[in-house]
Amino acid sequence: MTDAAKTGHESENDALRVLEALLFASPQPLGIKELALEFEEGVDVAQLIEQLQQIYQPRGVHLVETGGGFAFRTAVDLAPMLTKYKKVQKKLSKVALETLAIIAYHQPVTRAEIEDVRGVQISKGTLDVLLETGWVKMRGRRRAPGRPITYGTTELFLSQFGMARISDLPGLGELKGAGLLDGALPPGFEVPVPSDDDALRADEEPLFSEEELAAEAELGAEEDPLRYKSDEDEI
Amino acid sequence: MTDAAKTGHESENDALRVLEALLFASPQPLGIKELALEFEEGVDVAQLIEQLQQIYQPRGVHLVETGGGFAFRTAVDLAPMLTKYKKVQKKLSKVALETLAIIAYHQPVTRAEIEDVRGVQISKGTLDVLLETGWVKMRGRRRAPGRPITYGTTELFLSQFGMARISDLPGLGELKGAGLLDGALPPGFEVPVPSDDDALRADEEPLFSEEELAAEAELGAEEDPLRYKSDEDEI
Amino acid sequence: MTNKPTSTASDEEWEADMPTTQDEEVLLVDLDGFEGPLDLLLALCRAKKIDLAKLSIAELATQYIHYIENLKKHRFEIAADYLVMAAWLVFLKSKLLLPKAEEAGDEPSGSLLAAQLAFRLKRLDAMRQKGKELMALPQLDQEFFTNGMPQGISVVVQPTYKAELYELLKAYAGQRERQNQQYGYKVKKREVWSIKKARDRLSAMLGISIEWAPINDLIALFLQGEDMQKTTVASTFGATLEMARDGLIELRQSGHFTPLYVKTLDAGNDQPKERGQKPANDRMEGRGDD
Repeated sequence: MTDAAKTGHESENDALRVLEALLFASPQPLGIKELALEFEEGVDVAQLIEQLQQIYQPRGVHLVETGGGFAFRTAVDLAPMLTKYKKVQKKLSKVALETLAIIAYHQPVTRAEIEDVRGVQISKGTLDVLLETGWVKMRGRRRAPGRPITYGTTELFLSQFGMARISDLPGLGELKGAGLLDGALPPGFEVPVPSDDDALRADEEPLFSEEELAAEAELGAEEDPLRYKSDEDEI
Repeated sequence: MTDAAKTGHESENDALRVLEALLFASPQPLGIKELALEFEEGVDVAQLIEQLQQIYQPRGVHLVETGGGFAFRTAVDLAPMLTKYKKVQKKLSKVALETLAIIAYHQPVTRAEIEDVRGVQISKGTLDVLLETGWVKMRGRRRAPGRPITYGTTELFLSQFGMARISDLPGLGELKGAGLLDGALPPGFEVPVPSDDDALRADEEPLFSEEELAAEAELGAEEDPLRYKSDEDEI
Repeated sequence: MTNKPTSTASDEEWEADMPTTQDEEVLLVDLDGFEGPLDLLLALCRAKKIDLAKLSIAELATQYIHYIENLKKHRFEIAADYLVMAAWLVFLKSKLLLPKAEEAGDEPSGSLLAAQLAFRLKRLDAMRQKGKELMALPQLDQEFFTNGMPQGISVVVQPTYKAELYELLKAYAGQRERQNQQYGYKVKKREVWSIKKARDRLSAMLGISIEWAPINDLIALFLQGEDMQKTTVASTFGATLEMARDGLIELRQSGHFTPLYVKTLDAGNDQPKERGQKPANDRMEGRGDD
């Protein structure tokens, strides 16, 4: 440790306490950027998080990276002792599960592409069920004839399955190596990697075009949630 | 420490981890009796809780007894750090704007006097909003029956509207020149020359008499809405 | 079954494994549950323990065709896409048997088609596997838990207000004008000079004795504004008539529309106010006498 670090010991401990309290109090995972807003400039939040993770590592509660940020979670090995907190979970059908996996590993992916993987059509209900779980969202549209909607996973998906990011999907590297994530054939050319990055890809466009948004705005501002928000600001 | 305690060290740590996770995940505070159900007989839950409290004592999260049980809570001293201030830009309503203008030109002015100029009553909410903007303040009280509060503008008002001093507010001629006032005004129509001098005028007295201040100090400052408002200004 | 693909070993396995009636029934019962031909192909692989990693499409095609033919034998209704797949597999098998040279130039080779099918089977199988693996992961609110009582980070909304000086001035001018119009209406009523008022004013002036002075000069002071002028002149004229009748003044006019001259008759020592009031009373009485 440098001298500077030593003299900064107390304030560092204060910062750790604040970080701990913030993460503890927040109902959602907090990202580093979000957290950094709470500290003075120059405070290395990432480093503080690492410290906190180490402090909690042997404890019954862990600080994990999940779903777009960091959050405290009970240690997985204690699951048998915590069964009374289990929430009833709606079981996904075989089809829904398969579709979820396809979306997770192939995102951004259109319905036609999902159907290509499955070799059959999927019913609208299947996607609805997945959208309802909050694990899947409509991302945008593919720049292709018909402008089909592209689907991807959400931050809720990550936090549900305890993943920090989509690259934590089990066996992802293996699938990639086997060329199984490539939609085009023959295998072994370019291997795309699934991405739930909110930024649309080159072959994607926003869900609604500007004209569509304008048309909606004309339909009545009250019915448009986005428009409503900006109105609110002016009150 | 006894030998038994030493050999039981590992299991004690396990018990602590379980206790920690149970308390963390619980949707309500857990009492000792309730907690004891989760452990084998003979486990001294009260003692475990005490240990856990000590572990957390220097941290940003504390284990506190609350609502008939124990629960983790953020450290009280960190409360200010856990409050986020979100700035929302709002536009003043027409009524508020008009009232503000009257206060600016006619200050120090009482509510009844504002209503007299406007020809309509104003709601308390309007004055509250203006006080919230920080552009208007309570100056004192009029030496008149009922001792009504007099309102005036603040320095923030000047900087908001880009004036060096309140006398920069345009007078009758300038308002006419800008086309804001009709030329056909009755004789005797005047626009007052405003003054926001902090010194109370001859017909004003302080907001609180000395007896009132003394009485309030006894009651406790937190319950006083006027006092609260001035606190807000300081945030 | 005469066209034997390359992997004879597995084929023998298949022959040896040739579905007993029992196996057949299991698959038959399951047909409704299959999600299309790919699903059926995968199920066949699994049932026949065919390794997807070393998949021989020719071998699988044989089994699929055999299976579908078996179904047809039992006169089951078979969905069209299963039949399409069967037909395609027959085509694929024949392509695979053709020597490379004989393949038409533009068409994809049999081996490429086979690789495509193998890829799709492997991919579907992998996705199924991953779906299961996903669900096997520890999950939130199942195996790990979040803070049961998150205190939340309280958000204090701090409104910042916006207003422009111009808006402020416009608001001020606007309401002053509005309010003034209201007053203006009331004031107009008051702006009428009553005859009594005119008479009071006149009496006050006549406190000093006047020798034939033009009335217009006397009231010039009060002639402000056009509106006032009319009412003042009218009421003053009325008042002079009254006062003349009461014998307080004398009036003289040389012709139509020429100035009206006034002369005091009784320049007494009474205070103007009293004079003003007293004659008024007299007037009332006088009227009563009329």
